[in-house]
Amino acid sequence: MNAAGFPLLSLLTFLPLAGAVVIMSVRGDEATVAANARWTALWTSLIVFALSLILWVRFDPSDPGFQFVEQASWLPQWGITYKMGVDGISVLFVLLSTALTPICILASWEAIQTRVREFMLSFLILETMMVGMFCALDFVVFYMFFEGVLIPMYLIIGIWGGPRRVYAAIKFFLYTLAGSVLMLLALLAMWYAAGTTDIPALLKYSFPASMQTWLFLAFFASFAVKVPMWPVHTWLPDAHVEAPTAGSVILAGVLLKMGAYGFLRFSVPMLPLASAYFAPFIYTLSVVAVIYTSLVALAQTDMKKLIAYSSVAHMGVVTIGIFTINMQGVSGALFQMLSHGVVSAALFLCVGVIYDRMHTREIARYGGLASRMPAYAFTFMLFTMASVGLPGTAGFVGEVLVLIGAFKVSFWLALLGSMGMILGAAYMLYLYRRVVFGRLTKDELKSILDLSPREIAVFAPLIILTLWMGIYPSSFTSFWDASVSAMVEHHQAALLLHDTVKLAGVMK
Amino acid sequence: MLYAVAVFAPLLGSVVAGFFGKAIGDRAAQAVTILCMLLASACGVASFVSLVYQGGTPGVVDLGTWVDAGSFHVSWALRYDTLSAVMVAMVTCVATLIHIYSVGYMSHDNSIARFFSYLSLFTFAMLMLVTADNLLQLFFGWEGVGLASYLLIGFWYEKPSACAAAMKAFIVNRIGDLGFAVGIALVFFTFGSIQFGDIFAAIGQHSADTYHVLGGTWPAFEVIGVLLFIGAMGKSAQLGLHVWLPDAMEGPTPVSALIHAATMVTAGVFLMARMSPLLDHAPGALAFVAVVGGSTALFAATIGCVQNDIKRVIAYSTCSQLGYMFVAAGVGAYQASIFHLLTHAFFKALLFMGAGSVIHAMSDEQDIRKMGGIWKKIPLTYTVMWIGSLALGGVYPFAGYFSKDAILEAAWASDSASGHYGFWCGLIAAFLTAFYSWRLLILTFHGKPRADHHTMEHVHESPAVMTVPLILLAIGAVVLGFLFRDQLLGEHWQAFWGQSIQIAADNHVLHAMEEVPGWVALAPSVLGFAGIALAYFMYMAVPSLPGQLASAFAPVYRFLLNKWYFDELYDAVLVRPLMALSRLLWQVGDATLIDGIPNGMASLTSDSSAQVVKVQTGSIANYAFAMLIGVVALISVFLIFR
Amino acid sequence: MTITDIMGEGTDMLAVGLGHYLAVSAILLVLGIFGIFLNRKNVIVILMSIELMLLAVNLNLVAFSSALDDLTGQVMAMFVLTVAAAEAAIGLAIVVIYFRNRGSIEVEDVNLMKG
Amino acid sequence: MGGAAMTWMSLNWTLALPEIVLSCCGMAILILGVVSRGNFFRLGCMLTVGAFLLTAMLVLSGANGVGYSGLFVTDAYSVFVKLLVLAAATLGVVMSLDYNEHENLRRFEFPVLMLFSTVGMMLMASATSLMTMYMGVELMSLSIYVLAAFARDELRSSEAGLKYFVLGSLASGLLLYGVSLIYGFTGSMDFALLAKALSDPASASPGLVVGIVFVLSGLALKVSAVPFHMWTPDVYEGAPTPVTAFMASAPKVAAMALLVRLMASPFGHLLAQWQQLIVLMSIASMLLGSLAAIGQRNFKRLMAYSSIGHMGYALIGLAAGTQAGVRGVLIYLVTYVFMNIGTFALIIAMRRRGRAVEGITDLAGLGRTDPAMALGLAVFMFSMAGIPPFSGFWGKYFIFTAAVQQGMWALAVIGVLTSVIGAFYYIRIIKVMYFDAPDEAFDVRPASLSFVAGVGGLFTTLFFLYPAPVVAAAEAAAKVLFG
Amino acid sequence: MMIAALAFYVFAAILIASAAMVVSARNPVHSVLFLILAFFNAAALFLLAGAEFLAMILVIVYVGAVAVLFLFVVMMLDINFSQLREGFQRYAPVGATIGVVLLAELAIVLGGWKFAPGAASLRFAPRAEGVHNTAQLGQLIYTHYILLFQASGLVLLVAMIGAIVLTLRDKTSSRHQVIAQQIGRMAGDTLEMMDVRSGAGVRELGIIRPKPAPEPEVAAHDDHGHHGGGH
Repeated sequence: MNAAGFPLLSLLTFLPLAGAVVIMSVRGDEATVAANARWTALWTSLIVFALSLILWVRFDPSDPGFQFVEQASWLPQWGITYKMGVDGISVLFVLLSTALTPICILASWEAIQTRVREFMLSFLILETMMVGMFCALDFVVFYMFFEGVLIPMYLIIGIWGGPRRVYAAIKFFLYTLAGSVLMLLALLAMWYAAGTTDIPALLKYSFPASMQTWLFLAFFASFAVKVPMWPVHTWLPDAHVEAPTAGSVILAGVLLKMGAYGFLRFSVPMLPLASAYFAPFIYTLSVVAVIYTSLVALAQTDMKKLIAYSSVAHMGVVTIGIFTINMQGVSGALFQMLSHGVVSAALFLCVGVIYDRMHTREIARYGGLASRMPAYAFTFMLFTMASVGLPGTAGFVGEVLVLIGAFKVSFWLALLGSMGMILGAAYMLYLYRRVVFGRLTKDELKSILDLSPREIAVFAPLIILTLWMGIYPSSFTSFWDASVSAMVEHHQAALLLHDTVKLAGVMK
Repeated sequence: MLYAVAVFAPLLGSVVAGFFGKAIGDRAAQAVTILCMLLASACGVASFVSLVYQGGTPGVVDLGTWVDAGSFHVSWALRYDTLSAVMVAMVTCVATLIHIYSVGYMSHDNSIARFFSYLSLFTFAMLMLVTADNLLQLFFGWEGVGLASYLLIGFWYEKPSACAAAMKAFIVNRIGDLGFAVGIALVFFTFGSIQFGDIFAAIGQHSADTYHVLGGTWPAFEVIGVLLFIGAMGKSAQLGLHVWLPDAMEGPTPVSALIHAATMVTAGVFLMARMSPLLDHAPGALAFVAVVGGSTALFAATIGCVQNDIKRVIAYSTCSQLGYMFVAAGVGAYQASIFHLLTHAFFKALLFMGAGSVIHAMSDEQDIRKMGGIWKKIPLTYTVMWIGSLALGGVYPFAGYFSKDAILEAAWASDSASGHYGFWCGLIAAFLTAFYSWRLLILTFHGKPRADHHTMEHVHESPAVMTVPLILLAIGAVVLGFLFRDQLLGEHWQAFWGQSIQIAADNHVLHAMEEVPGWVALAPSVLGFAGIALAYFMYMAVPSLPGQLASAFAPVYRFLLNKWYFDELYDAVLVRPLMALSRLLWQVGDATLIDGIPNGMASLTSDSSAQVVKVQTGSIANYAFAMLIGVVALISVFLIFR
Repeated sequence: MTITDIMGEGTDMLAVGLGHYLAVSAILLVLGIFGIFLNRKNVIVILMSIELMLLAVNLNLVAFSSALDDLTGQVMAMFVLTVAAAEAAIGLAIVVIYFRNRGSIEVEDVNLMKG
Repeated sequence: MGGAAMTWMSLNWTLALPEIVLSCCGMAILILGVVSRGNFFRLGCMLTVGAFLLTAMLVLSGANGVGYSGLFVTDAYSVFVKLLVLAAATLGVVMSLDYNEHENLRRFEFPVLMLFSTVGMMLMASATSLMTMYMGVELMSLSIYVLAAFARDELRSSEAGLKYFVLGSLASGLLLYGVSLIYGFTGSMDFALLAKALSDPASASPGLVVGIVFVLSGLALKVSAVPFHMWTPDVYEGAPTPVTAFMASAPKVAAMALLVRLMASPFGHLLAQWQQLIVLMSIASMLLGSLAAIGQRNFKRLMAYSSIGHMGYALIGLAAGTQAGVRGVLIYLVTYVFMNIGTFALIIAMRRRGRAVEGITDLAGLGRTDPAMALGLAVFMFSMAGIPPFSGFWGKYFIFTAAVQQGMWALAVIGVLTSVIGAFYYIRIIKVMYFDAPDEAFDVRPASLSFVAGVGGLFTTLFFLYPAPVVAAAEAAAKVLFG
Repeated sequence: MMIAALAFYVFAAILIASAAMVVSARNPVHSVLFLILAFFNAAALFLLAGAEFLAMILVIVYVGAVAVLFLFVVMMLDINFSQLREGFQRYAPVGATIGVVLLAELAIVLGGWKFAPGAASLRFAPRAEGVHNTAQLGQLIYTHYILLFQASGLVLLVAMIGAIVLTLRDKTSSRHQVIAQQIGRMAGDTLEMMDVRSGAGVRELGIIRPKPAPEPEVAAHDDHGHHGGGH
């Protein structure tokens, strides 16, 4: 059947649901239910993570195609099948999702005290949706998971969020929905044109040029919101700020990647002409995103909001990378996605650590934490530096690859797109300085405690990952090298073909 | 291999001290890091010796793949050639001494392990920088030293000024780094590789390449050169991007010695030397380098003349000396710049650590106006400060004399406008250097004690753990120039440098500098003595003169005292507008305009909802009427559009 | 058989042309509709207006039936009559209970629910 | 076709066996109710459910064909619609069990009227003549008028009945007028003959098309498409909730199915003529459905606007005028019925200290006080908003497919955008349930409601697992109209 | 022919005039009476068109039953008809516009009426020669249209049920005796036996007021309780 010998991807996708069912079936008083929910969720997600490691081991990086493919009849007469599979582009995101989920669950161990069962339930469902989305090889399946994410996330923000959670949750929901419904139309149009919703088949299908433009715009509406690109980014700071820590983590860690993944999976390979046509437009928006949101981040007084804006800036780099459509750019974008998944997630966790203690995210309420919380200061510093893109950390590789990819397109794109290097350093260090450095003068901070063993357990894997990705990134890039180069070649070929046809038309 | 040990031993020390410092205690942490450093310096010197004097073969130590994306391959690899080996030896030696010095200097601090961890981390990063086999790894080290510098400047994180200085250092450096990074991209774009070996091998093929930017077509090498130099400007605190360096003196003094004098700030110079095969084909970029270098040398020297903080004076002097090095690089005399780099590392570290000793003695007082009259109490420090100043001032036979003279000669010999500009700047700067050096010496050690009684009582010589490194450095400051001048710059420079510095066929600077007119060779010394004399006259003979001058030329004095108002300028032109812009973008751009659209749509929707609902009056007649209108409308639509 | 044949055949039945019937019916329909939405008096008049509309329909059906010489229209009209009677019964029943609850059957009073 | 030649068997009367059996059951229940002593309501409901199930079996097992001299047809389409109608009606009756007990509406006529109304709907589903159509519509509507006013001592209920009655009658007047015009133009009321007569679109006279417009208006009221929707919110709000549930589901299905058959089959060749009208109605319905619902406080009223919106979506499929479109409509109706019925079951369950409450704010904190109910409602709301994997998404999916295939981009885009606006009020309910501070808990939910909500919920949730049968059936049904 | 035409015009004119009066009469009773008049005239028009049976039915069913029912209800409800015409004036202009537009459209449409080319062949029940209108209708209804005939029976049944269920009231508005309840009443339900110490007051015993008697259960009937809703 596939490299794992059993339907691994389906198992990864739906095992969390099984955990959810277990959690739902527990009866008893609140404490029992809560404890049970926590442990069940943790174990479920850990098992899923362990299983997902099979992907890591058994994935064949030299094969640019889809692996672990599994297929089941669903709506056979109408060209819709349940089809799962991963290629180099998606496999690591599956792992990212499965890795971040237990971390999130662990991070909310104590932070979430109300309605624990529902929380864990939402998280496991969310995991299902995320994993499923990255594995889906059928457009309809993809869309189901893509949209399905909204449900648990809406609840997570809305129930366990901060004071403006309702606004944030609804904004998040409607923004993303508005984008993705247009994608649904594009999906339908593709289905109609190509007669199938099978992604590998669609990847081979070449859509007429005029249609590509519209399809691209529809996709763009969806993915740009999800990424989020400037100027449709404003849902993100709100959602991040109001979401509980784990929500922010998963939002930054995985959900933002869904948009970029969509670009990579659909827009670029399926609509090569439109991608090439719209690339300058995307560059512009991305560059604006990088500079604009970095500046906005600089002015923030709320930690989470600052990091949220930094996410927008970082994702701007990702979109630049994707639309350079060359090996380095795309590779860099993928890497940046992964690293941002780890680093920004960790940063949100860092905020969560002190938020759990002080229940405020106001930067001004902190200061001088370094003296009371050295381990925390170190952790925060590490991730700050990773976010800034210090070589040796995860953040660097992606940025430099995108820079190189972008340079192939234009000097200015490279230069302006890398402005984040400076501005990022400015806002992150400014944040760090205000929170961690300085003299500890505030009374309420005097008794603040350093990281607990549980929190260390949460951070340790992220620290390791951050350094690992920074020092030996090829262990990650090797996964997608073949896929990306196939994609880039396919793209070039499509453009060439189009030019030839056009030329031939002119000749006639 | 020894070489790799030299590079990674400090990392080991850093990790041990950093993560287990608390567990093993400060003493052990110090011991571990110093042992590691000793090991590193032993290995470093050994590999230098074996390469240069024992006929070892240069090579590359491959450690593994780093980044790999399509044709973009980057490895972790240590380049083993003379340039690297020299630097490794110098860095490990100086760093070891500074580690040892720090044991004394930081003995009263309460996070010693952290400090040593940072120092070792810095050393590691610097070693990675100098041993890099490709631009990206160089960038790794480059940023690594930046990080360590940030951490060390902000070591006393409770001081707001320290935090600000740390941030400033990092961010200003980042501006340069952006240029560097883009330069790397252009190198890759041009050569298809950023491996030094590949680049240098392909110089000939690509020397005619051009690149379109800024509305013009330029030789690619020139663009690369300028971009890389922008990076170097940041790290080496050249004019414009120098603003972080004086502020960086907020860090503990050993940090200033190690990072902001001996090693990190010279990374830019190293980069120029490293890229010499390419830069030598980019005359325009080189001219730019020379001009900026010359300007910085002069500019920083002028400021140094009026500063009152002992470390700041030395910092500006560093800035100025770096300018010299760039002048050398800018005229194609990379060897001279590296030579000055080496000598400078020793005498500047010496000066800083001497200053540290003074500060230590003066109970953490840094203002030279509050010193004076202590030379007898701390004779050893006094002596080494003299040696350092002599070297800095370029007095024969101290190290600085050889290297500075070589630079000025090369600048003159280059026979280019930029070279001559560098020469004249350097010449004036040499005068100023001598002046402020002796101003510092005199104000610090001579005259009447201006510190309060209490402080004066406590003035004492530093412990041996601090003085021994001073002495060792002082020896270096004395003998290095003498020892190495011929090897590095003489006829047989190629025997020494091997392939690590390659110059274009038409670059005859090293040869020409031997044949400059006599006055050129003599002028620096003469001016140096003139400067010393002036300092003596102003601060020793007629101590009231400086005050009178300052009030007579108040604008000039304030201009210099306020460092040419660079900070204020940046604050007004960049920082404030940017902060204002960022608030504007946030409050107006995001919160009002961009969010205004969805929020406006939301309220539009709910408004229209309210309007729509109004139709629903509850009256049957109205409902029926609406239906009828519907029918009529549909019929009309049909009749009209059929 | 052509339409004119039918028409011709129908003319002996139809004293005047089909058009006349249709016109009367249309006027009746419009009057009925007017009665529904212009009348603000009481609901029963609305019911009567509806009867008028149905009458218009029946007139139409009969006229067409006659013109086409086809009985389907008349059959339909019969069903319409039946249903109209049933409607009237139910309508009046509803009006009665409404009156019981509200104490009025003024059209404008029927507006408890709106918005 | 002389009467003399006519034999009993040539009518193919067995085709209408389900209707006949159901009517007989209805009359039997009526008689039993009249003669029984004591309260027959509960038993009557049970018997009605039994009758529905029996009828459903008959529908399933019946043969296909045209009978009653072309007035009546049994085909895949009618079977599909009838089963759906019966399912909705069954659930509707079950829902009323408890509600009527509580609200003192326990009269056996209630299920009987539902039953006869269902007979009317089945007639509509099988109608192949304008006459059958009319009789079906009237049988259905008259019963519902009475049902809407069933809580006769409540002003709201009687007002609902009155409004529905008046506007419904007006609509049937318009419908009839249209029928008369069509008859006048073609000389026939038979769908098949009409189709033949109208096979050349050019021949259609203005009179005919105006007739179609009138008929369309009449049916549009039944499906509450804008601008014939005005009664919907008031009647939904006023009618007893099980009646609201019933008339929000079954009659909508029947009327929509009838509309589709009418438009696609006899007037199929005139697509170009009526397409615009349907498009306009569809857009208006979607817009109004999503906009007007935003400010609502009463849940039933909100559901009214919601159903207007949903019918707007269903009309997209009709507007496409293709087999895929009809398939989409049918699938949409299936998903709509189940989520709608389920929602209403839970609305009925909103009862606090014995009194029914209907305000949206009454749901506050339901997620804590009654997680199961909140979960159910959340599922329905997400489904109605069209969020996958719930069935509502699939309905929209197949609808938009049809529109896209026909290149009706504007319609499709407006459709998806209004669905976003619509999503706002659906998720607002979820917000109230989950994000707001809990209100007093509702009374214990009777099993009957849990059952109905459970059926709706399971269908809505699990539809995605195996949609093939429904889709295939809808495809087959749609094919009838185009095959 | 002339007479027939004349008759048509007369009847039509009266029909329209009385229809107008139905709508506009101040007194609803007058409306009903005008409705009856309209029915009569319509019946006459039916006759002119050759639909004798329908004409008779119209008179019998409509005039005889429906209109009288209207009259009955109008009188029963005793509606005051003082305030009139407010809405009329308010809505008349726009209403008239719409009405005129509709009429104009109908005029356009009906004015140029033509039949479908194949209309003749599509006729389902062409008039048979020599068979009486009523007989032929009967033949049709009991054969081809049996289904609809039965359906119309159901419609009438529904109407009947509806009318009954809505308006029929048991005389239960007053409380009535349920003997079984009276007999089944137990002493313990309403009486509580307590030991009373001598000299103890009511308050001391914890009795503030007597236990409320359980609501007498009223036999199930339709209009008890829950009046007015109060939503």
